[in-house]
Amino acid sequence: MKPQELDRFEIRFSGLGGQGIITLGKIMGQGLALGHGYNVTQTQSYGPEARGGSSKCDLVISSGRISYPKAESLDLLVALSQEACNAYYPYLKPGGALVIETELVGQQPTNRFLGLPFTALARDKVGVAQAMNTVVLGALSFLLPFVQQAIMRKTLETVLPAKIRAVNVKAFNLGHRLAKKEWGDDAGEVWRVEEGFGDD
Amino acid sequence: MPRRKKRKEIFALGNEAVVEGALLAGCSFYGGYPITPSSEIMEIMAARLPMTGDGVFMQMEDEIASMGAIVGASLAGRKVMTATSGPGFSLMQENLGYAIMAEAPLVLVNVMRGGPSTGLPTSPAQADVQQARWGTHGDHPIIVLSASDVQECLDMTITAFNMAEKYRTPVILLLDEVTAHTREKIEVPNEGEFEVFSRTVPSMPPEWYKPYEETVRGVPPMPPLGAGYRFHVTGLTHDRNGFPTQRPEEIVELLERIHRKIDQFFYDIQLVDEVQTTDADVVVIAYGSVARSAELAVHQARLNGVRAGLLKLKTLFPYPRRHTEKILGHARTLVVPEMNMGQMSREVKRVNMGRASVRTINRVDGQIVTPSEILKVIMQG
Amino acid sequence: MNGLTGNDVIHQYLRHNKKFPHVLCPGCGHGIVLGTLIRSIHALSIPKDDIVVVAGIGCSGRLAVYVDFNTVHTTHGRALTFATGIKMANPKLKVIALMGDGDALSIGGNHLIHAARRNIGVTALVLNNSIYGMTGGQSSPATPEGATTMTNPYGQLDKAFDTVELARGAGANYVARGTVFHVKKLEKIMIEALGRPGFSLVEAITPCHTQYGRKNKFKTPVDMYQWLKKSAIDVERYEELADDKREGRLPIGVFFRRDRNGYEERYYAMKEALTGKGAKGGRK
Amino acid sequence: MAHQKKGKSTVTVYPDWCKGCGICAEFCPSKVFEIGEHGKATVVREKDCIHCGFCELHCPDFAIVVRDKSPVAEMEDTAPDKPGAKKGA
Repeated sequence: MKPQELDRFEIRFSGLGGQGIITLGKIMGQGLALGHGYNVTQTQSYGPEARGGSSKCDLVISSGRISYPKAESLDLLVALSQEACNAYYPYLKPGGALVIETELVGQQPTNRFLGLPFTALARDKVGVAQAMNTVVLGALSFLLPFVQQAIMRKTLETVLPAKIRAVNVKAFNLGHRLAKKEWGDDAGEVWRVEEGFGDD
Repeated sequence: MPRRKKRKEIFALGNEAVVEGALLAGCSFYGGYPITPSSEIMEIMAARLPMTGDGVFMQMEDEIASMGAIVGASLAGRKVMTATSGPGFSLMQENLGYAIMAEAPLVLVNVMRGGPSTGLPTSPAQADVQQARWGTHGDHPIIVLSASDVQECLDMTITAFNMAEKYRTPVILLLDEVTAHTREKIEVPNEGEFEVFSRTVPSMPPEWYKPYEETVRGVPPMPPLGAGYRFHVTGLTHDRNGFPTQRPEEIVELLERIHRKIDQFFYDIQLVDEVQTTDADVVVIAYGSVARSAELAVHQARLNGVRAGLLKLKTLFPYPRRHTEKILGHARTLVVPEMNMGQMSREVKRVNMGRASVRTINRVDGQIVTPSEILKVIMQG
Repeated sequence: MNGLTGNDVIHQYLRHNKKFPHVLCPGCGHGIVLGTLIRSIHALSIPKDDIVVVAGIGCSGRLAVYVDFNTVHTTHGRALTFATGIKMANPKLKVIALMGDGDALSIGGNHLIHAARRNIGVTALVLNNSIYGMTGGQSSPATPEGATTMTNPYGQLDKAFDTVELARGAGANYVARGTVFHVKKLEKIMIEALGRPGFSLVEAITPCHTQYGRKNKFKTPVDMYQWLKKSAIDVERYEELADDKREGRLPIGVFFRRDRNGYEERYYAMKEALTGKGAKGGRK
Repeated sequence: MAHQKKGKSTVTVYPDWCKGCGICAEFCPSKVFEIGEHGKATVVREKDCIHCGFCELHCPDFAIVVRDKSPVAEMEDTAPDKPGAKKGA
């Protein structure tokens, strides 16, 4: 399948230190870059904030060359804490999508959001709370029309050490399944571009 | 050039790409001291070098020792490198000068962070540009390169090693935190697809060898220590045999030669990328990660009907004067965005000599200059 | 071993295109140390090409230029860092770091500690004249308490550094002290130091009459050698002295020996274990 | 033992290298040297030399050479250069 044309699709993963935000961004970035063939830049917050406190990781995805590597105007904001949601919602493009952790983001800045209790799902359905980021990865692999689930799962398997591979594949599949069930088949339609329609 | 073999693609940090480039260029000795935001270079070297041929990795007690160790290893015949940041770069200046005087090839990567002093360890800056040029004491030539994206981190590291070896001189590669910590898809070139230059070794009998002799290129051949060419290496001003001298004519010969060996090869050393400069009225002159902001800004300006262009500096010193001169034939305005109070713009103004209007954009708040900031200034013409 | 004796041997190792006499003051012990080093190398039959003399800055730093080895005159205090790089790059080389007391103990103190801690296979020769000679006689960390110098006109307030204890604590394999009066003993020490694995430190007490002696009641160079003759005592005998008898005595000899592998040996062994390849040979 | 050697050595001082520090004159057990009127060590009692070697070991300027009177057969450079080392890198 020919990958969909993208011109600067910007994603921000944000939340708390320890939620595996950076790993999530790195795996997704690698899957899109090496698996799907897109140009991808991944940047992240460094310093004291990266060790406990808040955490943030940006992806810029494009079919063409990426000049400016940082996210400026977000197509997708993934907020896994209330603080992150408050801080970064203003950077969301009009028409961009907000994905939240429903138990950790109680006050949504808008009615238009997609949410799942990622942490509880990881803890209760997978049995490992730390696999929460992989549940998110699974859900996004459903949501984003240019992501192929099989390729992303393959990337996940390549990157992770054997010891935790199985549990994460389970988490990934769970996220994908539940996103499809809860968010509906057309959740990501806003971003789907028909062949020859996009202006590249 | 037709590609014989598919290149390996990796999704790597700028700092990781530096290591890839160094290993491809033949680096076999790393001496360093950890410091944010350059530490990944050292960490990856620590894992990789012991696994390669004769690779030596050493964590030294400080940055002064790091430079001492790599200069020593360079004299012993190795291709050597260290990496550092801000305060560590300052500590390296002493032995950097020694390497210039002793003509010991080496690559020094400085991932710039905010300063002065401890400053902003985790935030980007481009505030060491003039320190890279003039940091060590005394009149000296130096080659300073930079990279703006992850692929360039790999490519320019190879270039840095080649220039160091070709001209027997330290080469500084300036990165900034954004470039060093951006992860991107890059291609790792296959062997044979890029040039690898190694220093010339003497081919005459040892008793005829003069270690600091005048040559056509100004670069004397350099044997490794222990190869039968017993000579004296010193940081003192020395004669052709390497022995200290205070004779005016010998001092001048040495200093002129170490300058000339770099100055006369400006066409090989001064590297730039030009984006839509040929007809540009407004040209942005940028380097490092800011050049990526500038590229987007130039693209947007063109969409808005302004004839904008980008001169991306890959070599900072010696400053690419002839490329700038060419642009000054038609550009009305030069825009110089930097993450400092105006260090490269000094060079631009020096070359400009009042011909075009030079607009500077300076940020020192630990944030990259954004495309919209640059676009705004371009649109003002 | 080749018919030559005494200074005829030394002359074979000097750089004949260098100007002699050397720059050092009349009676300076540095020349004696250099001669002793040369005889030690000669006794061990180490080829000139395999010797790298790495010197720091100061009077001792000037010695390197006179000898026909691979010689590297480095920056102040940093000789051991260069020496470390050279040894690691090519472990086949016999690397000797020549430093003064200010060089090794003050500005280069950290490097000395860490060279000893790594136990890198380098022989460090500290020429201790208790003073910064070349810069005009300022206090060094080895200046004795109470001594007068340009920067301590009212007498040195602190105690002199104990190089031996420093090196012992840091992890050196071998530490010894000699003087330029007791040359045969110094030569014995140097021969052992050069032949051992790991980091060896030899402290050579070499008086500076010009900058130290004249300010501290030693009217001639000879007076300083008389003082060495009088005050030096074998460390074994020194240990037996009562505390009150130790005052003013200078213990000389070998203080300790250890047999830990040098850093370069451990590193290349690790490489071999990782890659299955043998340790790298010389790069000739 | 030493006395048996007496008178069997030649003692040479190279005045160009001697700085006249006086160590040899002071410590020579046979008082072979004196510091001459030009401030250089001068050999005055060569026949008393017992070839103990002190002066050679302690001359900081390598300016004194003591040799046996019996002619030394070979004086060529026998310092141990590495065989074959002069071939270049």
